[in-house]
Amino acid sequence: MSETRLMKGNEAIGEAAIVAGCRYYFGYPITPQTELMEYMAKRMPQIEGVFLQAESEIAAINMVYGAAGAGARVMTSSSSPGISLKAEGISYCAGAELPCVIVNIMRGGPGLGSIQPSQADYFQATKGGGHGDYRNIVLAPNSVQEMADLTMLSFDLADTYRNPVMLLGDGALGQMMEPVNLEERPFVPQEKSWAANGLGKRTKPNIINSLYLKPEQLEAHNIHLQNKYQRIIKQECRWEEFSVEDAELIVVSYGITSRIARSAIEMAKRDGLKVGLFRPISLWPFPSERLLTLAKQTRAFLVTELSAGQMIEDVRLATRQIKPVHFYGRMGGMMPSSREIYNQINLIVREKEAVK
Amino acid sequence: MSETRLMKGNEAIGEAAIVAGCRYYFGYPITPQTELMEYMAKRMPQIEGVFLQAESEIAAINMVYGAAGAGARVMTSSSSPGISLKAEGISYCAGAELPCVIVNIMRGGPGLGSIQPSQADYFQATKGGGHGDYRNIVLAPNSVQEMADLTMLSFDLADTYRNPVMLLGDGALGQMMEPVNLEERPFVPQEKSWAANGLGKRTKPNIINSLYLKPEQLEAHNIHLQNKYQRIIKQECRWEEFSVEDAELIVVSYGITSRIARSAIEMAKRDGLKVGLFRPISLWPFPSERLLTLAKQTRAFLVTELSAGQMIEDVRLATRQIKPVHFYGRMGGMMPSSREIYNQINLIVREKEAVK
Amino acid sequence: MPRPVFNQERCKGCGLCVVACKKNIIVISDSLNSKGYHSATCSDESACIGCIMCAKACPDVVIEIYK
Amino acid sequence: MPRPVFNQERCKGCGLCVVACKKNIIVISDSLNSKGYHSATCSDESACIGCIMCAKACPDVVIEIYK
Amino acid sequence: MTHEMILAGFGGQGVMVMGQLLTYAGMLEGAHVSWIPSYGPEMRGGTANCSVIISQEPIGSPIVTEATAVVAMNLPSFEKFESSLSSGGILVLNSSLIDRQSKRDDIKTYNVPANEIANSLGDARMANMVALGALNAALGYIVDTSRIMEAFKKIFAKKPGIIASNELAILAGVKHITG
Amino acid sequence: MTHEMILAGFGGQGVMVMGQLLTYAGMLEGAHVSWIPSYGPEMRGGTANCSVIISQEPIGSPIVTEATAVVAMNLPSFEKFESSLSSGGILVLNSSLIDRQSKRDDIKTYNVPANEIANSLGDARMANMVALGALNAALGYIVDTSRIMEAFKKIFAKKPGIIASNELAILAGVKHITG
Amino acid sequence: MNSKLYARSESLTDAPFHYCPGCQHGIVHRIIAEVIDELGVRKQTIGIAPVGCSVLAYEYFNFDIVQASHGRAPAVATGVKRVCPDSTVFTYQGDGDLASIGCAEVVHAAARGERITTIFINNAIYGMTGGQMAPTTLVDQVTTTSPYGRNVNQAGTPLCISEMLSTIQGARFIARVAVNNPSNMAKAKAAIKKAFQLQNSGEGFCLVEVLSTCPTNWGMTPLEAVKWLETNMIPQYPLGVFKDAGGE
Amino acid sequence: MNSKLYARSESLTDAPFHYCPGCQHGIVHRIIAEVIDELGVRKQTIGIAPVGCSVLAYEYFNFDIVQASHGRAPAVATGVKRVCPDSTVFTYQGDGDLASIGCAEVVHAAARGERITTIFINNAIYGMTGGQMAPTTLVDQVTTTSPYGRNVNQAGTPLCISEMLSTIQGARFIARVAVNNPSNMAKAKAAIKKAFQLQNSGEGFCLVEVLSTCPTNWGMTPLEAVKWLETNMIPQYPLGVFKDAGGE
Ligand SMILES: Cc1ncc(C[n+]2csc(CCOP(=O)(O)OP(=O)(O)O)c2C)c(N)n1
Ligand SMILES: Cc1ncc(C[n+]2csc(CCOP(=O)(O)OP(=O)(O)O)c2C)c(N)n1
Ligand code: SF4
Ligand code: SF4
Ligand code: SF4
Ligand code: SF4
Ligand code: SF4
Ligand code: SF4
Ligand SMILES: [Mg+2]
Ligand SMILES: [Mg+2]
Repeated sequence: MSETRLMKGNEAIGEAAIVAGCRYYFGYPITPQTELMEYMAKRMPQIEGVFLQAESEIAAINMVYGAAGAGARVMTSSSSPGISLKAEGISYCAGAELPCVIVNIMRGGPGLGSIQPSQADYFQATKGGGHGDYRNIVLAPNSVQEMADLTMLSFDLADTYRNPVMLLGDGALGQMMEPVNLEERPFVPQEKSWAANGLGKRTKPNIINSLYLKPEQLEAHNIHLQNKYQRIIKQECRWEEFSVEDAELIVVSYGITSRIARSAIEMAKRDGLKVGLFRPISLWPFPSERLLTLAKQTRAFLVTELSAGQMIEDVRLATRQIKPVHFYGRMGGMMPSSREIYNQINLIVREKEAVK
Repeated sequence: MSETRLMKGNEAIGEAAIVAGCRYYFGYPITPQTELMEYMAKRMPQIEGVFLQAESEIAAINMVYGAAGAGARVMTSSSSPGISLKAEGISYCAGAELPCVIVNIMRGGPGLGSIQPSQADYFQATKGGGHGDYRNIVLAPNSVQEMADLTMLSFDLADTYRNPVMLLGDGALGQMMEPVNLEERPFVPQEKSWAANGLGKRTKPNIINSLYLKPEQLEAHNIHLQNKYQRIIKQECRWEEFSVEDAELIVVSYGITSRIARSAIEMAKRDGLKVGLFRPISLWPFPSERLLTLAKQTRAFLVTELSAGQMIEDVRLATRQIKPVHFYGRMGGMMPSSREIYNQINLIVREKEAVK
Repeated sequence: MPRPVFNQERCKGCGLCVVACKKNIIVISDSLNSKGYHSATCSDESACIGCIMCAKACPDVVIEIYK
Repeated sequence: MPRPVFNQERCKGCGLCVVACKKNIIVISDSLNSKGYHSATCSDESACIGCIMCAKACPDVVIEIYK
Repeated sequence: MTHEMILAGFGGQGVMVMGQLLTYAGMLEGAHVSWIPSYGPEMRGGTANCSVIISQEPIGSPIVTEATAVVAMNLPSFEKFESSLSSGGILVLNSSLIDRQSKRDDIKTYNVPANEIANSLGDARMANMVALGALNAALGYIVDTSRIMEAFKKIFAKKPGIIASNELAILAGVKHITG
Repeated sequence: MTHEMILAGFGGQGVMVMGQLLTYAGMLEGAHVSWIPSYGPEMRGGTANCSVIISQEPIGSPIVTEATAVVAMNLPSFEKFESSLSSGGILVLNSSLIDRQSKRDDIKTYNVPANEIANSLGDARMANMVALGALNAALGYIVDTSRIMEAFKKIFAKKPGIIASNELAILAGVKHITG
Repeated sequence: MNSKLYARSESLTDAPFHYCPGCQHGIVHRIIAEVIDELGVRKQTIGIAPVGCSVLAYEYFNFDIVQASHGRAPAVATGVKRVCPDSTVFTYQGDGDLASIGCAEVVHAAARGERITTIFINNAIYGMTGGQMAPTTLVDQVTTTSPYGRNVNQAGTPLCISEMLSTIQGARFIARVAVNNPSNMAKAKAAIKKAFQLQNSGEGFCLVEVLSTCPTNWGMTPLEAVKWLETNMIPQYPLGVFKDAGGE
Repeated sequence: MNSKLYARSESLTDAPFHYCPGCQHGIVHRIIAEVIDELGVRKQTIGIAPVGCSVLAYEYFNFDIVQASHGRAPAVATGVKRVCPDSTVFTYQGDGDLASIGCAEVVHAAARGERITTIFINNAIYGMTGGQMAPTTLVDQVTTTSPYGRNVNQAGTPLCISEMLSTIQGARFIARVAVNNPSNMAKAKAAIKKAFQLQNSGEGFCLVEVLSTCPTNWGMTPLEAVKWLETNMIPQYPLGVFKDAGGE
């Protein structure tokens, strides 16, 4: 199926998961991600996979925990309030080091909020909505094609590191249609010698567990996790840059907002302004090192998100605030136009000029 | 009852809540906070209050949501995994602006982890375990007396700002006994004209809600919340300092760890080292401004927590990293001894000396 | 004399009142209301017996019956 | 001849085997095992009929019956 | 050139599919394309709309706020999106259901009696296809009409029976513009 | 002066209450005090222990890792906490249940046959009170013995019947040390 | 001439319902409003709105409303009722809300004998999110998440809430009704009235399950939907009083 | 002389149980291990351990175990079973775990007719956390969260899980047993064996509720606890097979 198709982002995730060898999906309906589960409901029976509508998001993440514990490639998806409900389960998956893919197609919050696009779950995704010292790998696509590509990557990273991976999109990416090319890739199921799938020829039982009653043991386990996280930070930072080389202002933005920002930057460049774009693709690990390098050569940053300002903290941490970090955000399902961001760019650049 | 009593931290919270006028408690057992709910089970019937063991943490937080929506002073408590389960409900409380007090007596994670003391839910508490742009006020006592005092303060702050307040303790604080003095204070029940408690003489129904289907309205609501949060940041930062004036190294630490740090600092001071302690009492709002001022006059910071390093991010953000921020943490229920921290202090100071 | 009054702007043209009326005097009109629905109306008020069946069948509380 | 064998270090002295034995030959000893429990033991192996009731009653799988 | 369009009408008037066909056709021509529905509270019973962008450049926001063209299939849509048109934009009005005219003089309006034309072709439900044909023609053919038909055949692969009639409807829409 | 003590034994030997009484007594004397139980996995069936600190200065960690005194009511507790004693520390051994001796020569050991003494007073369950009296005496009276009794009366206010016998047990413990 | 044989209830606001044409949510709203008016308890009533098509209930009912998170309405109602024991507290919940995600909450409200009334709208589907399978979806029924029909092997069989809750001692009154014709409507109203009356006289948990249509997601006209309900749902979900634990 | 009339099961490891003296968790562990040995399915068995006193089941059973979060064992089992449909999958859950926080998960595993076996240990209390009230706590029973006895008005009445789940079509076999004497122990073992056999032959959801003692938190000696179970629990929770939906 290397033909180009017009697909919704939600559907592209579903098909990409199948291409990546995912044969187990457990979910619960919620706008604006429902098309993903509906896609799975249609496709899984066709390929002898399992689609199951769980009784709740909590049940779904615990089914994922079970299926991942038994060694399967498995996925669940939801949107903001549903992801909150999964917090305990995600912490369990991280604690027991179970590879799985969790999709959050974010909507406006807090509470019931709205069903419109948002990026206000950045903290939840990257700092851990659940309890304890754990990290998910968090990937943030900005197109339907990337929804597909990063979904496949998610499964690979999950298995490589035995870690939950969260694909973080928003209502717009989930709902929009764009051309997408889903190349078949040969899927080699990995041998998971740790999986609890029945002793079979083994003699030692496999145990899936996150309980360590002795604090010494739990600390050792935590150190093991932290070492793994350090490895991930070293190896899995991903980002995209656009004309940052001589930029005097670098816009930092991810997901759907990064596209709007890019349009705005192109407008600004047409005016002769030196503006670039830095788009983190992995939100955790956050590409801090590269951003620090850029901080040394640019004059300022503008972070733009669909939130009150969450990723901005990581930008500040990364750049050690050696350059000013400005912010422009919209909330509650509102999306900025590229003109709005263009105006922000102008404001900042002009202020700088004034200072010069 | 202004007599001094020897109480467990968990019990002190319970009695303080009652002194503060709390007559509704909904909870679910979990170590190491269970004594709090057991205390409430005993005391509430004596004072015609309501103690209810909910069927789960989720039910408990939603009972809190209902009771707070009806205008009551109400509390729930749990420990790490149970707090994760409350994430959606807390986000709803924040979205609907319901005053309530949520106690987290932290234990080791992630997953089932252990029941030993931990501070690894800092991110969850301060950056929002739930979805959307919201903030809890987070208070971190470091003694049984303060467990009581800050509990009372929590109820007042919750009502003043119509916001959830989280009291963040750990297993050690919950389990330990210390003398505590619980002064009776006159409790003036506040008129809550917004509460949904039956029309009565009103003509306009009161609605408790966090749904705003139109993004413009949800954004307006979010802006309202953000303005409130700014007000809280201005008015409610709390901290304690100990010999920071001439300190060349300031240890930043909260809760139980701050006591250990203080012992370590006293050891170091006996050696003639210039070391001070900065203890945030409100973790959100984080006392950033004061810390920045201190950053300008000291030479380095040492953050010490029972985690892999969470509050350290707020210290870095606050101090803009104009001075080095070192870290020493223990995980999984392990507690450092004061000697361990003393050794860390020495290491840093000596390194500095070497550089001099 | 009983008289059914239709708040046509509320009507969604579902037709449930039409089958509820034993007197067969409710019809769906050709014209659209501002919501885009063909609203119901009474074709012969004089035949109405005030049984209020239409009102009870209507999911949108469109109909009040005057006496 | 059947013979009950008690893994005394596992025993918690709960006494359930004592009442289960119809032959009344199980007793709780005076001495403590390393866990601090007074462990059960058979006072008269020769009387054992190998009914394995003690083994089934024991929550800690302390007892095996040899034949 | 970037076409940023809003297609709007009652739920049930087929504006979503209209948008998808146009988007698909754009894709077949090798353009950058995006489609996004409104999925807000107005879905149920009220109006529905989608944004379609067809462009020679990569697309930023898929949500159109300053439209180069608007198709309004009913009055509420007209009222809601008239102001979203940028100066010089094109407005296609379903004059079968909209008896008003825009007061703006910086846009170009095409009145298309889409329901009547569709009715005359035997099925009022094809009003959306009429409007689609008209829109494409009014914009000077963003895509080749044959591309729309190709897209139609892909999307409705399972309903070959309806292809011919819908092609007629599209062409009728084109004809209404080109005269 | 800061006393950092660990009191340990089987669950059921009453080491928690022993610790609470001492802490309470310390509080009554106006000292800084803290008490914290082990609440770990060993609770069920296994050993139990608590940390008690009585100090003239504010208390840092309530968890004692370098103890100035250890009371071991049974063998596993002795084995577990012998090494926690700092040099010069005091070890109170319940010699009724512990037939071993410490090999450390930098500490001072008191062998107290607590169960036997308690038994001789009529109730083996008071072994903890015997040990408490002995500990306090061995430490040169951190608190006045009467304070312990005051604490006892507060904590067991609802069981006035047991006060007298427990006082005897405490005094018997004291006497075993002072000779 | 100005007096009315049938007038809009005081317990309804003026806001037009957003429900789809022919959706019976509106009928149940009307009945609840009438009952509350008739019992004269509007000023002491607090409704709990669920997440589902009826999430906007707070715009339609003319008394205090607390909007609850998905499935947790019984817990929210418990919080409200414990604070306002003399109020009339009811939850209004769909089958996704009550039978799926909120299953534990309703079981335990019943087990506690919580003095609340629950109106349970069983339309065999998730309406609001666009027609997914519910626990109450019939065998072989096509929904967007059972596109080949609900498969018993894979997704099990319909969950009969009234039957299940009737086994719980704390449940005082459990009935299943429909609003498909005038006679059933009358029974529905009587059951709902009783469920409120029992609450007001301090008795235990009361639940009325209302079989209801979802023309939109069933893909039918309103009239077809009523027919489908009669032919398919009522046989699976028999109407009647399942539990009436009172002595009267 | 070396052959044994009664020997430790292969399905048990050597680790001594951490349970309190006289706690019947151990007896149930033993029976399960025997059944699995007798059915010869040890190498294909995957157990799901709950949060509760039996959280450490993975140290005691000699086959693969997945430790689940509190109450969610049936969901975890579902995930495992769907991946390993030919395995023997069972959950082992306490009354806090299954009847309280995990109520929705067990109801829906039953409704799906999930091919798993659930062993439900009803000891009328939360053992692990130190004796709080469970949904199954008896009326007037004193626990740390019902210090004045379980008050019906405030905390409702005991939840009868077997009765409740028996109303669910997908439930294949539901029985309540006790291990208080040899005859009941034999019945318990037979029921547990059947619950595993039915799973292995591809039939629906099976649950065996085992009435069990918690001497520690009941504040009794092991023998007193057995008596209390007989005098108080069995009358409230009658033993027997509540549902056996098979044709055989
Ligand atoms: C935690 C959470 N999960 C999922 C949703 C999405 N959601 C909204 S309504 C609904 C189901 C509605 O179905 P039902 O309860 O049957 O009510 P109906 O719309 O049919 O009346 C769902 C799953 C949500 N808002 N929150
Ligand atoms: C989410 C969560 N809530 C609460 C707990 C604390 N907890 C551990 S075990 C338990 C209850 C145990 O009771 P039960 O299920 O009856 O098992 P038993 O110990 O009696 O065998 C609870 C509430 C937890 N670990 N996780
Ligand atoms: S009141 Fe009766 S007769 Fe009159 S219009 Fe309505 S249904 Fe028909
Ligand atoms: S029942 Fe009501 S909404 Fe339906 S057609 Fe009649 S008046 Fe209109
Ligand atoms: S096998 Fe029977 S007779 Fe022998 S000791 Fe055990 S119970 Fe007694
Ligand atoms: S039943 Fe087992 S544990 Fe109990 S006393 Fe007998 S051998 Fe010991
Ligand atoms: S989707 Fe169904 S339940 Fe919801 S309003 Fe429409 S018809 Fe009613
Ligand atoms: S607490 Fe109760 S259930 Fe847990 S091991 Fe002890 S006796 Fe058994
Ligand atoms: Mg429904
Ligand atoms: Mg239990």
